Amino acid sequence: MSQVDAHEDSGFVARRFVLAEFATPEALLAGTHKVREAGYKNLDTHTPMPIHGLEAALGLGRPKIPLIVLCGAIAGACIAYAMIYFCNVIDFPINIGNRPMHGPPANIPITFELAILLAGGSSFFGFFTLAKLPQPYHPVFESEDFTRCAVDAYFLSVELPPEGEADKVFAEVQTAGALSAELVTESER
Amino acid sequence: MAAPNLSRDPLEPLPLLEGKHTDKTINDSLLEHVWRGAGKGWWALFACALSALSLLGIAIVWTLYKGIGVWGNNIPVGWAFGIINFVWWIGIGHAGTLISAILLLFQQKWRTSINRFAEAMTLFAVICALLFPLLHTGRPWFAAYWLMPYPSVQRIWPQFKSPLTWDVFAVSTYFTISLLFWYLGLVPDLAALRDSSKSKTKRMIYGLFAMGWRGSGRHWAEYKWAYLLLAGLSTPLVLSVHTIVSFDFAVSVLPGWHTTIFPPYFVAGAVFSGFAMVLTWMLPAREFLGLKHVVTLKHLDNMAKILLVTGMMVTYGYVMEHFVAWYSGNPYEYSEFFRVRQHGPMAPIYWLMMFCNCIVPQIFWSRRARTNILVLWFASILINVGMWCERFTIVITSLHRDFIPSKWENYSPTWVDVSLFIGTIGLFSTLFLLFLKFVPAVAVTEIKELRHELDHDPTAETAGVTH
Amino acid sequence: MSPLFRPKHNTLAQISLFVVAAGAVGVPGGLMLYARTPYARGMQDPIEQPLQFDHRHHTRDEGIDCRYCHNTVDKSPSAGIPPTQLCLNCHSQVWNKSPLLEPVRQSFIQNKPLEWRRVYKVPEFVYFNHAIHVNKGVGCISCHGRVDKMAAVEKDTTMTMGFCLDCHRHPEANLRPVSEVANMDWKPEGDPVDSGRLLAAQNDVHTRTSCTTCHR
Amino acid sequence: MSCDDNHEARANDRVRRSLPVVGSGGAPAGGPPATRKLWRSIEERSRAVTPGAANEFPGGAADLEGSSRRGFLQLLGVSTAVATVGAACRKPNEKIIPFVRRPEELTPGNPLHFATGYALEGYTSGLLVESHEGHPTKVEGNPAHPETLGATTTAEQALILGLYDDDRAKQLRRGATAIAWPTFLSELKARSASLAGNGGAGLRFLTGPTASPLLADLRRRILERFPRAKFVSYSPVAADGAIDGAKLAFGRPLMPRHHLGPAAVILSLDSDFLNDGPEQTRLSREYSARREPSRDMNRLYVVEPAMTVTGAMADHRMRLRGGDISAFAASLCAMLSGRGLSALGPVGSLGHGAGLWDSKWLVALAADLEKNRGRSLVIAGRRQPAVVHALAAALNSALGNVGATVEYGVPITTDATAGVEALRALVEEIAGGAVDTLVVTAENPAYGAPADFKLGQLLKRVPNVIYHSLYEDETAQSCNYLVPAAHPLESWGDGRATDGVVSIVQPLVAPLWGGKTEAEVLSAFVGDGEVGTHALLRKYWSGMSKLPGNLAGSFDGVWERWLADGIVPDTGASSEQGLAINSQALAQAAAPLLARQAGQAGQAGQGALELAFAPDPKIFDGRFANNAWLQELPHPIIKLTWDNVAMLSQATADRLGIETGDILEVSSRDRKLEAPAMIVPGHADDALTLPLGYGRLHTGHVGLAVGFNAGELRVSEAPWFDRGATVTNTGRHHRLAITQDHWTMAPDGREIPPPAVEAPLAEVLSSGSMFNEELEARRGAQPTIHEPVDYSKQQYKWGMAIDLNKCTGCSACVVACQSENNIAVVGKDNVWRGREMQWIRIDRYFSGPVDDPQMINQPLGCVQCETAPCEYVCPVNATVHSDEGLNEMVYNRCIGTRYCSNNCPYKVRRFNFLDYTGDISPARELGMNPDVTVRVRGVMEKCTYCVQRIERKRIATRIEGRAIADGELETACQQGCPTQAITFGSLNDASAKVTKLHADPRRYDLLHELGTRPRTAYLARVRNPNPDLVKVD
Repeated sequence: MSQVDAHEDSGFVARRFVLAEFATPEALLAGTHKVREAGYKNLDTHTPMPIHGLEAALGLGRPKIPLIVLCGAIAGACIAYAMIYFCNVIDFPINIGNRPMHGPPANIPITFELAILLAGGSSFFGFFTLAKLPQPYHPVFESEDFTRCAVDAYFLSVELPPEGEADKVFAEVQTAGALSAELVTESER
Repeated sequence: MAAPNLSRDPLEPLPLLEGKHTDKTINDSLLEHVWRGAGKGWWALFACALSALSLLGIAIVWTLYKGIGVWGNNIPVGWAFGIINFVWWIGIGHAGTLISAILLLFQQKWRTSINRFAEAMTLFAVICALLFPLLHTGRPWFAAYWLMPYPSVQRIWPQFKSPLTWDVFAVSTYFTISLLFWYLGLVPDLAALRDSSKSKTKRMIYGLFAMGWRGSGRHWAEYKWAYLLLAGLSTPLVLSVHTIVSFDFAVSVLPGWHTTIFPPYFVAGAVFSGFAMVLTWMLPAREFLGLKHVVTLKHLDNMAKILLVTGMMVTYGYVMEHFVAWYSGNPYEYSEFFRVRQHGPMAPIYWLMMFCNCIVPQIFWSRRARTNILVLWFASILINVGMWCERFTIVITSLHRDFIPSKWENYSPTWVDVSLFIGTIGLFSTLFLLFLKFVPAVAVTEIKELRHELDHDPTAETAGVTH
Repeated sequence: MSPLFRPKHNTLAQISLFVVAAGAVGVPGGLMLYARTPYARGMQDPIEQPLQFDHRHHTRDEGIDCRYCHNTVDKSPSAGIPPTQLCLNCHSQVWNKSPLLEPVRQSFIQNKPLEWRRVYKVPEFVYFNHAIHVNKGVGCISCHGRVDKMAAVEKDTTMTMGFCLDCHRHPEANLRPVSEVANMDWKPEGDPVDSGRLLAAQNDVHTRTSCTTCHR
Repeated sequence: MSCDDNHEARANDRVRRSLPVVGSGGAPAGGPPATRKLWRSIEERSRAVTPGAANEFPGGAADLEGSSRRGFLQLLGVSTAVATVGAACRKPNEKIIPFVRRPEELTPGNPLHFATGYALEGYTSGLLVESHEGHPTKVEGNPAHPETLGATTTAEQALILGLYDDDRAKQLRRGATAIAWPTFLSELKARSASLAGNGGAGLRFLTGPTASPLLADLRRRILERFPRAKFVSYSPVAADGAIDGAKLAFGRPLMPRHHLGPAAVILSLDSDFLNDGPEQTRLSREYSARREPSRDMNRLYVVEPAMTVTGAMADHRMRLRGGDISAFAASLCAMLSGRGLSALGPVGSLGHGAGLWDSKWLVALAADLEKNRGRSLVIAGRRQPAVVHALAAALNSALGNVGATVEYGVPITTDATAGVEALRALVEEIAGGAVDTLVVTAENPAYGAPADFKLGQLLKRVPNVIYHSLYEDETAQSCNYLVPAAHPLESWGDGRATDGVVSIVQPLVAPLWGGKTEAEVLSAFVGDGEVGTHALLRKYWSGMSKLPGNLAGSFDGVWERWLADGIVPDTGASSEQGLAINSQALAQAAAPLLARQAGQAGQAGQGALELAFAPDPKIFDGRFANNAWLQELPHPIIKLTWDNVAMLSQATADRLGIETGDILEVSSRDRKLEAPAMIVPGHADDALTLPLGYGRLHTGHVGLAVGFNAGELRVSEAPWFDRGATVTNTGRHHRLAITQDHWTMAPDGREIPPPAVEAPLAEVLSSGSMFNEELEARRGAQPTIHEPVDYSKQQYKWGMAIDLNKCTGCSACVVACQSENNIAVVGKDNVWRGREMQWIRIDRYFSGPVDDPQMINQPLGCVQCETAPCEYVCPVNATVHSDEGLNEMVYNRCIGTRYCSNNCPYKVRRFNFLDYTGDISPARELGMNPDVTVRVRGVMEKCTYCVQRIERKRIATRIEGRAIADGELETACQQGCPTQAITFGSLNDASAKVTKLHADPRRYDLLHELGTRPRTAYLARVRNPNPDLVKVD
């Protein structure tokens, strides 16, 4: 805890997490439910693969990505068509082998492609923005065991409130079926 | 190689995953080939690939220095190897997207073992393809930016009625989306690599690319959607891209090009050649990277079936082309299909195409053929050849004999043409070997997921077979 | 074993992301802006001539018409650079001892032309024709600016295709009576566009924007 | 200001070179300076020369001009910085170089036109040359000249390239040592002094045939000083037969002049009168003028060994070996005298050789000729021996054609003949060592003379050979003095056309490399070497007792008018009246000649071949071998470039097991030659046609070692046709750069509407005929979902009409276009690959049996489709439509995807696959048309109806406040066309010729079924077969 005090002097409040490991995805799922019912907020899980039902267990709302992507698609289509129309009809209309200045069929491909491009882009970048990635450092990385999180370990992390008691949480996760648990503390730099 | 499936009752469905596994075993077995130092074989292949790549470099420099005239093109054959290779590579790319996207939407479990592989292939194929549209222009240094709609001081814009302008948007979109899709899928595996790396530098590097992925449940929730939607977008994209490529020809007035059947027929051809190319690379990779337990005979069997189906679509395309040429009563069309292609100077290519694309796939009616590695491998190569010949027939044979006989010319490629083709194969191989060296050839995370599903859903196996 | 990265790396990551994004947008944008700057167009940059010829003096003080020296402007694509002979029409009488004019006299005696430095240049694939513009009432000033106020002549307009197109699409504002083309001080009565319309009718002006109007 | 430089130096962006000054060359101080004169339009000429008009060139103008010419030196003697394209260079780091004194008539940026002339084979045609700031850029025919009538031949069009040819001889030399002109003169003075001692016994002059009064006068003066000197004219392709023939027929040497105007029936005996000889331009015009489909349309019979331009136009063509044509002529005489043409007398009983041809044909021909007495013409070719010309003369006079379709006059060339016989004497003298000094001004005799003369070696035996030549050619190798010749466009001079009309030849530019004229060389022998041609010329003409055209006013005024008009009035030669055939004498003389021919014909039985030598339609006798435009010009019949071939018939080829491209070993009179073979439809069997002029060992880099030298088999006793040759197939193959490999319109048997339409007169005239219905379906609007753009509101709606009935395929338009539009030359390999650049392609199709086909030409440039397929596929708007419906090609916007070309159904677009213009010499750049962008590598190009001419004319007329009148604006191809097959104008002008032609019943659109709405319309060709010969099957 001395470390922590040192930080308090500099006005920096280190976030603290209890990192509990479970044996299997199913155990994790059950455990998460328990701990949440016990009234803990700021829960998160760390698994090597997506696990069906965790969204519910963590009490997450509807995902936002689909809406973002829809907006991206619509924007793409509008931009594309507007651009073509402006260039070939408004700004510099040219007689191209007797074809009409505004030929909708000829505009479909680009409109479509740009819609896809922006939709895809918003899906990709939308995700990273929502996930606040890249984020090379996160307190959970302080744990030694956490190096298995992307391999074969199933963690539940509980963020402690500033004055929260770590021990109570340890007890809680124990009863929830965790194999082991440890306290990780954010470091300042 | 054929040993395992002979020992097994042929009617028993093939498993998606050979043997019992834990996350750990999967993880280690699939990352093993990354950690294992590059063997002699790899270096040998890499050397060949690099030499071919340098050939590409020479050919490109020479083309830019002397001009497009160092190619065999002429009037009337304004497009030749450049466009053939472009269409061929783009087509090859499509299988990747198809496998990873469409099969994902159809929830084909057998997809997971091969999609990463296929996506990478898409990416590299598109890179090869991208070289040509730029190189084949007379003045690439202008083409590079005059094709972009930007407000220039000349106040002049691209001409949006031209299929080439559509191409610019289609192909660049295709490349971008494929790249994003591939990378998004790769992130969790990069984390896995980071966490199972032995050396600090490796962990640093992989960690950098993993962008601090920590498998957070909140992330997974959005991630699944982001990935699914990218897949959902890629599906129409892949169809549209080859449709637009086919417009380059279909929109023109040239007999042999001016055909409404081109879009579906090009897409089918693309998938056909793409799957063939996946097989051509997958079979050796599977052998030498120890992936047999995840890329099982079941996968090969399914892919062979797809080859059979798409092969017959392509054949149907050929039949319809000829039928319409005859039925329309257009003398130029008729002559193109029934005289020039079959008896003209380029006829051998035409007949080779017919053999490779229509006859060869028929062997896949037999399950023995479908599960025999060598047969599969040679067939896949023949199909790649056949599809290249198809593009040759479409581009060159149509061009060299059109309306007015006084300007009919023959075509013969130069060393630069050949070098460019070989060179792109070199580029493709180089990238591929690097890919195999530095990232898992199989989507580790998804295999783990698959394993869990299989463990908890005994019907999954059969579900995997049917499609 | 401590974590791979420290908290500072988060900020670092964000900054680098921002830089990449900014570059992707900024570089092309910057280039497009640069192409429109007077500097890139070589404007506002008086060009020193081998001979101290002062347009201000000749046109404003002496009131010499532009067409006295540039005397093919109304019958040829090129405005014409005056032959030395023409300079001496006057300068054999006036200032015929001035050391400033030594190069001119030498040129005539030794039959060596004066080598002027070019101020305006259109690319070799652009076919500009002075005669038709002058004969349809486009004033010198429209492209060359207030030459009568330039000690050393400088490029006054961008000379981009956009510049030409603007006028070819809407010439009114640049039209004047044919008699006034060389007049640096002429101002239209009332709204230039309205009077321009009248003049367009008078001078039978038909601007064209077909490519071959300038590119052949 | 921007434009001074653009217009003066656009074409020569990279470097500007100094042009020497016209008149300054060789003009001594105080000597009269050379003054050229602008060409004046017809109406201007009709104005009498008044003192007022003379003020156009005020007193002292001469001096001012003389000095101002020097102005060019300064104007161009400056190198400018490399002009980088566009705004790449922020500040143009360039100089502008004004004149010190600007010439009166010159407005920088506006071209000038000068009338001049060009002498080929001694006959001078009238030209009109366009000049930009002192460099000539384009040659046109002089409309005021009776022989050219405003049109040109390919050779005349190509003069520009020859002028700027960097390979020309540039250094006056003695042996290998370069010497100056004055030195040369002084050495010559000494030599001629010693020669004068014995009256010039050892002095000989070998000149080309010439009709120049000045040269004739110089010859007179030389012979006065050297009474025992001799002049010999020689040309390897001399047309002696005509004159000797007239001698046989009329007893004295006379030269025929032909008039096709009144001719309803024309028989050509191996005469390619539409594409060969000094009358070709006029005859082409006269011939085509009577091809309008009507009752009095003329009918052309051609008897010839190999297909020629004239043969291709024939209504009835018979292929016959050259040596058998005399027999044919004799049989025709017999046939006609049998039909009561008593005037032929004993000549009518010479006939034999029956069995060589279809007698039905001969009967029909005879009947047709006989029906058209006084309205027919028999015309014999330059290759035919005297006896054939004599029989032709006999036939013409018996048919009463003399005076109507043909007239005979005293030869206007100084020497009546210039053939082998003339040369033989000289050769013997040289061999006998009688010649001490030989002055050679003839065209490369060492190459052109018969092989058995071995002139090349012989010349080495002559102590002094002074050779005056444009190139360091074969002859130059064995001469100790080489005097670089001034190019015709650099020379002062005079000459006469076939009708005797005199043209003053004025230079467009002073000799680029200090060349000298023939007159200057000759004048050196009478001590006038320093005077200069211009002075000599003025002296000669002003010295004439009575000026032609007995004009009022000073000689200066008259002189200027001659220069301005390009012709000297009232100098036409009169024709002989009351000529009568001495039938008896002719018959006696002809009989043995015919017998000899028949004897030779006998040999043919043993499978021996007849060698037929022919002047090449492109490079003639080889004098144009270094002209890349002509080398790359597709041969009018076989479409071959950069080569010559041994042509033979399919049957003969099959018999000998030969295919096109095989290299043959041809042996004749124990001489051997290797030549690639080509099968040519319509070639006579058992005959081999060998074009002359190729296989050059010494010339510029362009013509060097192109093709084989047929001259190696050519011997003095048989200069044109030689029997008894044998060939063996070496089995080796030669790569031929042919631009059109296929013969027919549907090589793969496709059933398509024929691209080039033709029909017999009868069908054309009957309104309801199938032919007319077919054409009806090939014009007019096609159904479309797009409302066609309405161009009728525009001031102009440019359109073109090409009359296939008039096009002879002579290819003058192709070269004219190449010159006008700065079209690049790509070289043999690129042509072989199919990358030739000429914007106009003359499509040639054969129909009927391969051994005896008919041929049709179809010139095809961009047809300016209104719904152009090329435009909508261009991704960058580089090819778009103008407000007047032109299909514009914007070179500087093109990125070179070549998509437009792929999608062009006519395949008339050309692409700069390589940097074709990068390596052209700075001199050549001066000849570029400054009004047309020089295309760079990687850019598409094509015909734009000479839009630069349209815009210049538009601006000129808009300044004058009027519209462009019909006919006032001509495209380059139209202007060059000798038969006026091409018409251009505005389709919005109802009275315009082109509008009328678009409404012609013969009009049809090429590939009309594609709905491209082309602006170029074609008029179907009409044949006028003899009803008796029309096969009924």
